[in-house]
Amino acid sequence: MANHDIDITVRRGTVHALMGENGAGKSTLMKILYGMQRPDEGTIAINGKQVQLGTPADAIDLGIGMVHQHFMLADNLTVWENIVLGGEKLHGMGGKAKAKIQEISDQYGLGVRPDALIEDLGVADRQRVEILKVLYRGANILILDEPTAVLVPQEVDALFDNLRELKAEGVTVIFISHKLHEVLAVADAISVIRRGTTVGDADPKTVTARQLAEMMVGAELPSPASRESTVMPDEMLGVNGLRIAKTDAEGIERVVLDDVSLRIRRGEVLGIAGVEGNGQAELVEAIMGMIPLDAGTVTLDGKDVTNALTRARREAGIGYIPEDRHRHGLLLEAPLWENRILGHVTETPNSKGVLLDPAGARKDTQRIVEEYDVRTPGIEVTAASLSGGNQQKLIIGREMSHDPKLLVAAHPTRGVDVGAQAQIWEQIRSAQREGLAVLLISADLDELIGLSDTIRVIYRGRLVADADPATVTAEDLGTAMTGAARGHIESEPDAVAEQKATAAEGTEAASDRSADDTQAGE
Amino acid sequence: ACGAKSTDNNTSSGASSGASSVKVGMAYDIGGRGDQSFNDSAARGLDQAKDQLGVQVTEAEAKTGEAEADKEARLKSLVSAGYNPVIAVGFVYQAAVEKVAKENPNVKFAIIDSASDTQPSNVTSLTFSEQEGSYLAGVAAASKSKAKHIGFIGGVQSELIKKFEAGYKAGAKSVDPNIVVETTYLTTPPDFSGFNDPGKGKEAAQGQLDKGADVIYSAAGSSGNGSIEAVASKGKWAIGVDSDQATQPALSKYKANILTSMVKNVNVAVFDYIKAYKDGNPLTGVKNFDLKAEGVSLAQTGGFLKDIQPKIDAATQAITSGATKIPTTPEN
Amino acid sequence: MSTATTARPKTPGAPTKKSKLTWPIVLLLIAGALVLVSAVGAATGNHGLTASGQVNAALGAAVPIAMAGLGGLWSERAGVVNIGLEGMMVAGTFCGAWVGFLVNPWVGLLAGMAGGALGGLLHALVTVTFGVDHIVSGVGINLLIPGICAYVNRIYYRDYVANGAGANQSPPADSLPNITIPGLSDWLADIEKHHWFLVSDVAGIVGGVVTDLSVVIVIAAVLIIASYFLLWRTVFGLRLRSCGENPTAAESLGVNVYKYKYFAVVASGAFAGLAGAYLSLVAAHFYKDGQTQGRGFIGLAAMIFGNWMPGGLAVGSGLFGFTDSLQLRDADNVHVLLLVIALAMGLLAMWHGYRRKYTTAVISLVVAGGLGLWFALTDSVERPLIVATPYVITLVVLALASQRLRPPKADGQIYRKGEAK
Amino acid sequence: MTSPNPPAKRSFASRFDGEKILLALAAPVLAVLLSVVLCSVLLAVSGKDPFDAFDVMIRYGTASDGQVLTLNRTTVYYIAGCAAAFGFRMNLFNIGVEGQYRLGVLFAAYVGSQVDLPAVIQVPLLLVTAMLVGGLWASVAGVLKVYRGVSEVISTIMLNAIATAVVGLLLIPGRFAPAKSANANAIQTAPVSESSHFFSIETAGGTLWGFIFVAILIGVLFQFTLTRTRFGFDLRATGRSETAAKASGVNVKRMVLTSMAVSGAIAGLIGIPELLQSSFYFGQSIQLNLGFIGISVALLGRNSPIGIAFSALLFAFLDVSGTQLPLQGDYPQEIVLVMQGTIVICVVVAYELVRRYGLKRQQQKVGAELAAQAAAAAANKEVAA
Ligand SMILES: Nc1ncnc2c1ncn2[C@@H]1O[C@H](COP(=O)(O)OP(=O)(O)OP(=O)(O)O)[C@@H](O)[C@H]1O
Ligand SMILES: Nc1ncnc2c1ncn2[C@@H]1O[C@H](COP(=O)(O)OP(=O)(O)OP(=O)(O)O)[C@@H](O)[C@H]1O
Ligand SMILES: [Mg+2]
Ligand SMILES: [Mg+2]
Repeated sequence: MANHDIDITVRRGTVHALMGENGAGKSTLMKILYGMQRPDEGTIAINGKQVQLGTPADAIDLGIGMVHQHFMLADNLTVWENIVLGGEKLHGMGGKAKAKIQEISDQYGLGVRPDALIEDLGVADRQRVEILKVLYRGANILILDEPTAVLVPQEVDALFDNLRELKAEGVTVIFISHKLHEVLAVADAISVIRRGTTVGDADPKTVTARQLAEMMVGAELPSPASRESTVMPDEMLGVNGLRIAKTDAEGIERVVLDDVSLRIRRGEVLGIAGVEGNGQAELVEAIMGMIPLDAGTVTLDGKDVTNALTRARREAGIGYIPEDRHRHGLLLEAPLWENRILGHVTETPNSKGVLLDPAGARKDTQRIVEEYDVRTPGIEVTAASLSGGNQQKLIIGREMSHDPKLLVAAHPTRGVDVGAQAQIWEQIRSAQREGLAVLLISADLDELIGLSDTIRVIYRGRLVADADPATVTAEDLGTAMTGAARGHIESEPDAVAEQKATAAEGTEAASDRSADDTQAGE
Repeated sequence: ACGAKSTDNNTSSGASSGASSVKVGMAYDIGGRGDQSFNDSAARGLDQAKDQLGVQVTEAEAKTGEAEADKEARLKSLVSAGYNPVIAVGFVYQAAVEKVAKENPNVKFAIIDSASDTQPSNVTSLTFSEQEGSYLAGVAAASKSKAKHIGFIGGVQSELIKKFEAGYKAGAKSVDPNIVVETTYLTTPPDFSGFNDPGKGKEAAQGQLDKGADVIYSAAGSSGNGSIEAVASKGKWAIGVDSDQATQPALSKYKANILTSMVKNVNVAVFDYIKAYKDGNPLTGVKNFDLKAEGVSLAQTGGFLKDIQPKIDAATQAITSGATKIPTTPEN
Repeated sequence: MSTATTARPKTPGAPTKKSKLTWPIVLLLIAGALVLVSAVGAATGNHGLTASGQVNAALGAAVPIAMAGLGGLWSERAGVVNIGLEGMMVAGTFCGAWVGFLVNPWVGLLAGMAGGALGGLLHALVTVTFGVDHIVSGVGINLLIPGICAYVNRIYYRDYVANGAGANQSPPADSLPNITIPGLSDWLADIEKHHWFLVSDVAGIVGGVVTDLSVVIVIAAVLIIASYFLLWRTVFGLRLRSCGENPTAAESLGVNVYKYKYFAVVASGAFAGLAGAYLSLVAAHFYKDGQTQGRGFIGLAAMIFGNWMPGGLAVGSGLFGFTDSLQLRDADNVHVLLLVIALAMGLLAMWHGYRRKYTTAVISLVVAGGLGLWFALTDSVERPLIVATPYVITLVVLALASQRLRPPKADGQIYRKGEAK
Repeated sequence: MTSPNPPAKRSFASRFDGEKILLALAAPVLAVLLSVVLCSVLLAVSGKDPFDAFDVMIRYGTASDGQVLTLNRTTVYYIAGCAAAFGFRMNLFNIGVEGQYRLGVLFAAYVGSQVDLPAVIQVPLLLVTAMLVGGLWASVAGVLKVYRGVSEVISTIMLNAIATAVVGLLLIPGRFAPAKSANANAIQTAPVSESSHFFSIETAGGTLWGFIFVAILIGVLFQFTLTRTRFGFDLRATGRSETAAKASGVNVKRMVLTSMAVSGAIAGLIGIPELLQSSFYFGQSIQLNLGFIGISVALLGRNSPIGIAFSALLFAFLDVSGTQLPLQGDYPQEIVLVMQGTIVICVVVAYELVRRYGLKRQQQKVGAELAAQAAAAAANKEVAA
């Protein structure tokens, strides 16, 4: 059961925030509202009238629009095709529709080009297309499921401006987010749900971030605070003059990585900040040996691995937490113990010689499940039946079990619930103290600042800026990520201090929570 | 069930039922009765034997691309159901007949279109001198061609069809040494679809017509239907094969353009074989049905050969007398 | 779609080299090919490659392949892989010939389409409603439909032997008309005869199109063009394609994905049925077991070859039809084709050399030299190889140019309503 | 394109869960019954007695000679099924089994007719020849896929047709076939030497091919490789998720090349039992369509060596007993194709329905157990507080 006994009332012309930990049931609730899933019982009333939502078409007819947590766009179609799809009756398919799109785009300053192919767009642009899709249909109830997860701070501000404008026009917005300060900044009302049921409402004018955190989290609210440096002098990973160009389907060549050089020392966490699609993924794949290089070298612990196969690199001690665990980290249809073998099939305890050692792998999987608190009824269930956070814990347990020298971690805590988040950070830190080098890529700038020893900013395939996490704010980092700042970035000391204070408040709230635990269970 | 054979319980009933009558089992090649061609001809012989000699018959046919073992099983089933003699239509049965005949020395077998050095004595081969009939077809074609340009379409480039080509070319050259003969084979073994694809026959014929041929002989099974259609629609002459194509209902529209057909009288061979068996002096060894034995002939439907009949008669005379030797493989 | 991050935008970097296939380039290539073929024709004295009869036959041979491919295109554009085209074609041959015989060939064409559509309906039921693997369903259909048709033929036509039916063939149906444009056709034929460089070749090609053209070829051409407009220019087409690219997105916008998938697969079957009906009503006039001979698969290949686009599909099936009829019509032409390809490869080698792709250039040059030598040292190509010409050419062309292909993103994936992540 | 890998093995306890066994058996049994019903309807509508027809088939299939034929045929179908399944296991759709099989057996027949070594060397030599030729032919498709991005679906379709041409080219008398054939109208290779003959077992029902043991060995090796070796793990991983396999260090290109070659090598063996046990030559009467039968058998057997054994047996039984239909009661044997088609479709639909049901059950179980864990954790906390 994902949801039960949910009661939420949303007033017209407001921004209503919905909060809750991972897997709390927010998306499920919204999908029910949007007609994509059917509730077993209960009622939905819109403008006081009770309605039946069998399909998304019903919801659209009632003026509900939804921007999904995972984008719902057809890559190989153009922007206007994606927008017009399903709503062709409104303005036809030709010039009139395009003109309408352009008009809405201009009205809200979305800057969308109707004839572009979706696959050529960046994440923020895609988000705008999603919003345009909803506006195009003249929706008066707008549901946004975690729209800010992949945006940089400046883009978040732009989005909030749009939302306020919509609100002024009488549109009702339901807004889902995990980020307390965002919610406080934009919402008129807040509902919190936990384990699929409503916990309570809050007034953003009076509630503090700390109180909100108390309502929301059933576990410690973590924040990666800075700590003693463990960096040792010897280089673990060296990347020199990396260049990768790709030819796309039309035969157009694009340079995705250009002259990228970096080094990570033993015990160091190097954070890469950047808007998605600026070459991070290629950088990771190049270090893992998954794509060919056009130029440059990669050395690991002093040895040149430029031409080594992925398997050889993994055997040489690179651990890999992929950004997309479903595509790169797991065999969803295979049991957990086979997933434990994945990526380390040539190493003990998974194999002896050319033969597999299923017994050994099973035993070790059991150990990982216990040590890393993977919540599962057993090691024979498929990976697909675990929730996202537990899948991630399994992957981390697997990668850490082979004592890596270098950990390539892409968004290690994305989509992971808060409890698991803290645990993952702690795992990385303790290994770091023993000399592990980490390449960390994350869209969560707080995580990046809190965990890294050094930060580099990637923009259009180049490392354009660097920063010391102790002296930079998320806002300034965000500016650099949009290409607006280069070189060494240092923020105002005041701003840095303020940011530190906010983070501390969150942590404090969490530690306070365990003291007065009693009323949280409701 | 492991112990019992499928035939254990019906051998007695099968063999003894009609003491007076002969039971003939017939195994056709692909297409079977109703293929408008080769198998049909064999079926006519069988029907004739049934009517005139009062024999009992049963029939079965091959499936496209079946296993060798299926052919053996078919023959064995006929044998064990008490059929004797068993007639296999088509050279594809050679190996199966040999094997089953060795296991059943008391049963007589006949195989059409095939002979082998290793077959046992209870196997009789019924073969035809296709090259002789084709020679006559070549004579007719060359005599009728105004452009001195004729064509040959073979269904599959197998040894058997090459005999047709060889005779046809020799016949045509005997009339006019300078005549141009186009040759097209639709497919090559082991792809036997060339006997089965009228579309291919049509295209090949059109190609030859475009090059200037005005008489086209197709030895291509039912692909020939396509070539006859193409030839007829251009108002040229077509020569058919195996059965008299001018009497085929499917081709009645093109009757006026079917010059003749090189008929292979499988029915004659089948009937003769059964009759000899019934009369108590079965045919043995390789029994070749040539022009002389009326195993092959040119069909006369439509009477289009009348004006050149003397030439054909002369050629027939030369062949039956042994004066003309006809190659069985094409010259080039 | 597992997460929003899987689709990676290509913002970084600027395009450096552009080599898009635009209309002017395509026209230039066609003109170049024409000149090459004309030159070879003049040099060897064999003008078979551009003879009107050859062009006409090529079109005819291309029709069943193109229609099967069009069926594949409709279905795969909606995200359903259709290996069962072959079986649906068989349904078309059978129903087409049957109704063609009982009523008339025009109704027969429709019946063939209906028969194929029925096969498509079965495929849709199994893949869309039951969510079974598309390939497995297709393989099952390829077993089932030919079996049913062969069985029914054997039982049903027993009473029609006098009409020309046999154990594995139906009685013949009447012909469908052919179209000739009276004056133009003769005039072009006249020009063609003179073997004037280039002029006669063009006359031959145009002549092949205006002389003795089966109406079904015209219908097929219309269907290909209509499919383009329907799929790329209408609401219906947009929705259908969205089901093949991202059905969940379509669903979230109120598109009834199941409905469009059903429609596409049924239409796919109808096109395959038309391909079959062409075989049993135009190429032949009767149904026969095993008549399709793998053309459904070739159609699928032509569709992939054509990058899931109607235009590309037409080129792919045209190429196959051309080489197939070439080898059937006149074996000597295949020998001449060797020279044409050798020269083309030589030119390709020069182009690669110019673009500094030396390895590819050398490989092309070696192939060109080998083919040229083969041409020079022989008088004809051996018969079995002649028969294989269309397959070899298709394989070679694909090997040279298949990296640009882009299937619909959700092609072959099993879609379940309401199971979006 | 396909989802070739059956769902993961269940835990030891759940594997012997009565309900699951019931469900697993229910699917194929129901499907076969349904197909029997459908075919009965077809037979009845066309004026034939379905019961008698099935009786004919069952009587022949259970008689000793029918059984031997069925087993011999099963041997061939099993190898064909394994050849296709090996590719499927890695998401490779090897339609080219047909061509690989024909070339493999042709070369083996030729070598067998030219070379005469002691049987212990001769027989393995012929097997290796067939595997090598089949594997090389399949590798053409592998190479084209890896280096030129040509879909193996198209390339193998084309290669099948080209293989036919190559066979035709080589069978021209004077090349692989003797210039003067013993059998006037057929083109075929000379018979293989006596030492090439594979051992067989004489039974009451006829000659049982000893090659059945080779087929069993192939199945055992297939299963062992897949489940017990590193290579097999890589192969299954690639089949389940190419992206995940690549990230895990599998060299996907090499994997494609290897598995295509292995699939082709197994395909090369398909014709060997017939060659070394029955006909002893390669000729025009070679059984066609074994490649496609192999694909059907593999898909029906869910690409697992055990499943393929059952589906090969079923297909062989239908084909063998079907030949009796026209002889005993004038039933068109095409009804067998109809049965095979309906069985394939019904079985996969039934499997899918059962799979969905099972998945739902598993998720519910996981959900329930997790909820229980969470409740327990909460209770503990309260106790602690
Ligand atoms: N029909 C269902 N029955 C039971 N559980 C379900 C059902 N559908 C989804 N779930 C599970 O319920 C939980 C709620 O998922 P949901 O996507 O709504 O979470 P969320 O609050 O949006 O989390 P996130 O912050 O990660 O987006 C998930 O663990 C989900 O897998
Ligand atoms: N229909 C359902 N019925 C019962 N449980 C379900 C259902 N669907 C999903 N679940 C449960 O949801 C969990 C996994 O779902 P899901 O992958 O959506 O989690 P998630 O946290 O949203 O992951 P991610 O963040 O990677 O999307 C499992 O516990 C699974 O058992
Ligand atoms: Mg969510
Ligand atoms: Mg989630």
